[in-house]
Amino acid sequence: MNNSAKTVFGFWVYIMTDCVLFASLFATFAVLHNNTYGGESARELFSLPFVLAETLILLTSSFTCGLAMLAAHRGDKVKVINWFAVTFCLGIAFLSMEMIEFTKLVHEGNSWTRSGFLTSFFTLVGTHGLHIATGLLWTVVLLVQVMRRGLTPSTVKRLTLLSLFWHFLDIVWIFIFTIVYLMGATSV
Amino acid sequence: MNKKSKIVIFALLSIAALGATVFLLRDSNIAVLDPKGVIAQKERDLIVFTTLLGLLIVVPVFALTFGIAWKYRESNAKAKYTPDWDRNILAETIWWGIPTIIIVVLSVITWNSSHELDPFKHLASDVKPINVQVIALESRWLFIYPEQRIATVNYLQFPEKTPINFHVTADAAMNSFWIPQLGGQIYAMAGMSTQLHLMADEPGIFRGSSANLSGPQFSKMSFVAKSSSESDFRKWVNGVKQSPQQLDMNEYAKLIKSSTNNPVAYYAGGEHKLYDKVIGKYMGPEQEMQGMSMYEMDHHAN
Amino acid sequence: MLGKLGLDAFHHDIIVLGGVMTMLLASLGIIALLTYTKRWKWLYKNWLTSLDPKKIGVMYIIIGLVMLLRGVADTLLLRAQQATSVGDSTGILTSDHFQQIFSAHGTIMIFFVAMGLMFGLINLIVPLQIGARDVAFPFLNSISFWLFAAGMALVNLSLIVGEFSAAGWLAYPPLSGLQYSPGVGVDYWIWSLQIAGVGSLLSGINFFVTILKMRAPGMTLMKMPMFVWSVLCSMIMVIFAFPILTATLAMLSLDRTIGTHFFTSDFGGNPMMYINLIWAWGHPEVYILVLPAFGIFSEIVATFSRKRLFGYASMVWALGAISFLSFIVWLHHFFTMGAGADVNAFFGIMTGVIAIPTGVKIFNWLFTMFRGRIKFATPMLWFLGFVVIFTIGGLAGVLMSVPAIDFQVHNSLFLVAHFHMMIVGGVLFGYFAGITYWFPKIFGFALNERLGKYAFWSWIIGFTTAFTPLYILGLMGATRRLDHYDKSLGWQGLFAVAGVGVLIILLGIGFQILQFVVSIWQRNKNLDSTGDPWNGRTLEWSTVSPAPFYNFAVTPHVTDRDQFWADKQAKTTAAKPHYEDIGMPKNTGMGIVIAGFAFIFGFAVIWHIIWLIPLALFGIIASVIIRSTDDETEYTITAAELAKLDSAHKGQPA
Amino acid sequence: MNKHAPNVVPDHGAGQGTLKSYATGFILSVVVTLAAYSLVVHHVFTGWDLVFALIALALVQLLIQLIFFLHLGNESKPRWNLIVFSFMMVVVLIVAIGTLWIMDNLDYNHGHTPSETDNSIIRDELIKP
Repeated sequence: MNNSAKTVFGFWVYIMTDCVLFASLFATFAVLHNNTYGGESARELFSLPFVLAETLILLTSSFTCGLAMLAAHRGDKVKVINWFAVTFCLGIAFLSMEMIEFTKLVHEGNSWTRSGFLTSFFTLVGTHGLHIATGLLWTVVLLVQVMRRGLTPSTVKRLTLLSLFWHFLDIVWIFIFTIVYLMGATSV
Repeated sequence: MNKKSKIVIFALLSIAALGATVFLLRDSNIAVLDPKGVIAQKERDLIVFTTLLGLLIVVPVFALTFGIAWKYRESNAKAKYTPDWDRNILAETIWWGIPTIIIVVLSVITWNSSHELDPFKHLASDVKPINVQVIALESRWLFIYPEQRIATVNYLQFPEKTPINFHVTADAAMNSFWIPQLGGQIYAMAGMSTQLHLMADEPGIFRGSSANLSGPQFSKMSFVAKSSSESDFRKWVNGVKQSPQQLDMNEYAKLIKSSTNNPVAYYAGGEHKLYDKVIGKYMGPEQEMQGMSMYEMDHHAN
Repeated sequence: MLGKLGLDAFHHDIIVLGGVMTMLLASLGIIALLTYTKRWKWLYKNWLTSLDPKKIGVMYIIIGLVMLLRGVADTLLLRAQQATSVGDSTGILTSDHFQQIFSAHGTIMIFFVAMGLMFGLINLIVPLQIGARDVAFPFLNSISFWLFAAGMALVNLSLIVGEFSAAGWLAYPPLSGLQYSPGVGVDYWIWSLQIAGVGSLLSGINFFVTILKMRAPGMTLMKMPMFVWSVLCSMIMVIFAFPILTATLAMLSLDRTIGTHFFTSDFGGNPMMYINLIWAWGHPEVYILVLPAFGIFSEIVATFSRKRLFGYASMVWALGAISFLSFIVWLHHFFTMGAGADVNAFFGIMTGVIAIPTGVKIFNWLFTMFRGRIKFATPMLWFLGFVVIFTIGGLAGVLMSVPAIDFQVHNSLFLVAHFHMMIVGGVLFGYFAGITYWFPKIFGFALNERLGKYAFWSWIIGFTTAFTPLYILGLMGATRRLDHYDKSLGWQGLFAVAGVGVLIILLGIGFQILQFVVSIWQRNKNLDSTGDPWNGRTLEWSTVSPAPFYNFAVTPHVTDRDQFWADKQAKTTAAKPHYEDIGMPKNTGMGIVIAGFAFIFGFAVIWHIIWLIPLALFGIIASVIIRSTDDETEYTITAAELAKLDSAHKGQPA
Repeated sequence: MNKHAPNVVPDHGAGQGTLKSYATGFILSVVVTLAAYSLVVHHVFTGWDLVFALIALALVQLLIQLIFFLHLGNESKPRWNLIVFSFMMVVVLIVAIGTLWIMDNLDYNHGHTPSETDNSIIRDELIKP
């Protein structure tokens, strides 16, 4: 059993625990989503085209992240840096759009203190955003390492972990997109 | 000290402990095992039956534990010793099987009793039930009798052999409404209305309390529940109706202030939709009480 | 500048002051002793920064035992209050203080005693039993431990600075919400659990990977010792249950700090959701604690009966069934919340079903003893005590699995008696047995048997005296957590008896302390020169005692479930060992640094010291990044060095 | 540092992708996303039908990402990644469905006032209190 496989497996298990954490938040959202306390509901608050754009950006970033990993396995340092830089920019774009949405909601008086529904919305989506931010910081740290040390077994191992993390966030977002936004637009 | 004297001392100690227990319990009331209402009665019977069912396993386990431990002690060279004997399909089937059978029996009991003794289930009776709305406050219980148009604090009276429909809520942290001699408890939660259906079989005075930690005054959340004859109950209601105090919203506002001193109090009339309003406090701006109160419903029905 | 922290946070009544003084004096004593014997450097280099799981395990156990003292001291106050606060007398404590004490008691006993002893024993024994030199992630292990220590420090700090939660060990809202608990007590509760909980989660991942990926060659899953199996199941539950705790605590904390409405009664929050979530974690948690204890008993019964464990496959299946079922019974903690009969009945039946695999385990242990040669050493006594108490407690549990019965005993002292029988009789007795059993492997000498037996008898008599009255009190209608009741109820005598029980338990703890002192003092009398003091069966007994930091000079090969026993039976003379270079992790203080920042972070959030929060957070992130850029975390012991070390260990004079 | 050609990079246990798998995954996931989106904006279904359609599409999307991006099931044996993932899904489903079942039941029973509770019982169970 080599060290690297152990680490990747351990990280995979960590991702599983994070899934359970998100599941708790999703369950809470599902329970609270109708409790608007007289405020506006998801249907009135969210703009679907805007969220679709966010979704496509994140999907693309997941793809570019995959391309970066292909380059890493080929040992192509320049491509690794370039593709991760693209991934990073897409991530920043996604996070900025989320910030714009949050700011707008808060300015309209629909902050997390408004109702149980908005509480669970901000927490679920915000937790995902926090993970994205962590991923971005991690990307920067790893890019610096790759630039300074090149593609050593240990940097490639860390890039593998990062890519797992990034794909996982993509999956979580799919469920946020479906459950929070798309289903929010229905009346059930 | 040799082994024999150790055993003698242990036996004496056990007997002493048993004696002390009996002595301490000589005139106390084991409420759950001394039911005065149909629900508590059935729950007591369930406890007894399930205990006996469980003893079917527990007694053999104890016998085997001590029997085996004694027989196969290291010093007993005569006992059989089979160091590599580690499986026996028949034996293992038995102890997967027998507990399974017992649990299947228990499951049937669980399923049936959960439905039969569901606290939300109305009790079958020829007598017209009496409605009581229960509000747990920060240091006391408020009981509203919507049909009688009276309310009491920390004192509950009802006629015997009459089903009582409790609607239970809280204007405080979560409590649990429990009168052990009449039947099991239900949580009292702000903004929500739970139900409990009980009935007393005979007149008597019972202790009720909150079973769930609800703040600094938790230990003081006990009340008297009195079951009386129908005529005594009516007399009592008429007496309460003479009370000078009315439970309007002002009076209620005074009542919900936490207090360390919780005397019994009686109110005649007042805000008749109080229970709904207390729940509505937590329900948000758009939830003005649309439903009618129990009181109104009954009048419409007449 | 300091948020809510002011001088009044240090205002205490006389009893708390007593506790504070005891704690401060004890700490000062230790500091003085360390300084006097010039042991600071030794402590730091050999222990605090060590990544050796055995050393981390010992530190876990020390914290667990010290916290046990505090938890039991709390009990003494609780029972003293309940025995005196009757009728006109208000007893020795205010109700707020009383409530803080039982909240702290539950929190400390579960999170810092039971979890501490559990992870301690796992750290000590799992790598040895699977024939590994280390855990999968040694540094993560150190972080886990120090996060646990940081959580423990926060709980105890609440005694000195501010107050602790008065909302019970699981802090149900709305009582634990800002409206009813405006003080810092609940925040202390949240953050000590959150920090320790993250530590536990990381440990769960670590040992899960360790067991799956680091077993000695030849050790298939079905050849693992039963303790390893039980830990594997327990860690799976940690992995899947603890994130729920993390999320739930985070939500409660957001409710209290930034005004969200998850669990408030108004604004569309739902307090029932908290109760639902916390038990979705809480129920697996009790099985997380008890499974390793089951594993320990499996090892002990086989060893002291000198017989193979009966029904190994049954045991494994039973563990699996218990783990799975433990995830579908959580509603039985709130049958009385008013879900429908179908829901209650479903969860009630599932709860009853857990009794089946648990019963199977007990029968398998009994048949391991059957036709064995049973030696009644202290660990075996703990096992017999466990069978008696756990079976009675289990019967009470089966009673309460029937919703209609639960309505009558829920939240009464009957419930309290039940879960103490499970957690003390099951979990704690198991860990005591484990500590006695494996002590010689870690320290090289055995514990004094006579004092161990005195401790056992005091515990079991005290425990019965303390908890039998509670069953009766519960049936009398006495609810838990009462700080006062009417004289006419006739409860006082039973409460007094329960108090006497606590005193007898205290006597037992006194014997245990004496046992440690005497055993260390007379260690030359009980020296374990063979590495195999109990005629053991599994790999940990095949290496020397105390186990060297590299565990095994040569990685063992496994062909049998009881490998070491089989080796002894075969009487094969060991071939000349073939040594290879091995890599061991270097010591590091980064675990302490990261947990230290986590501690500061928790403290800052508790007291609303706004500026400190980002600083502490930055500290954590920066430390993690710095550590992650360090590629030189291991050093190599060459085959030659290893050979020298090994012969030195083996050649030690007896 | 070109010595890290594909077969030199240490085996991580997890499977590795190819350009083809990533591209396929990307295109499929975009298609599924757009499908879900248009179901909603074009009101193809309504009510619970729509909800079930959306959940089905989200699960398809999950599979696509697991297979093409995370290469689940492609790792070396024993497939611990897949086993742990399955365990996780079981727990998540238990917790999520259990929670919704319990909370729905509680909400139903705790109808906010006596009158509402009784009305709903009359309505749903066609019985008189």
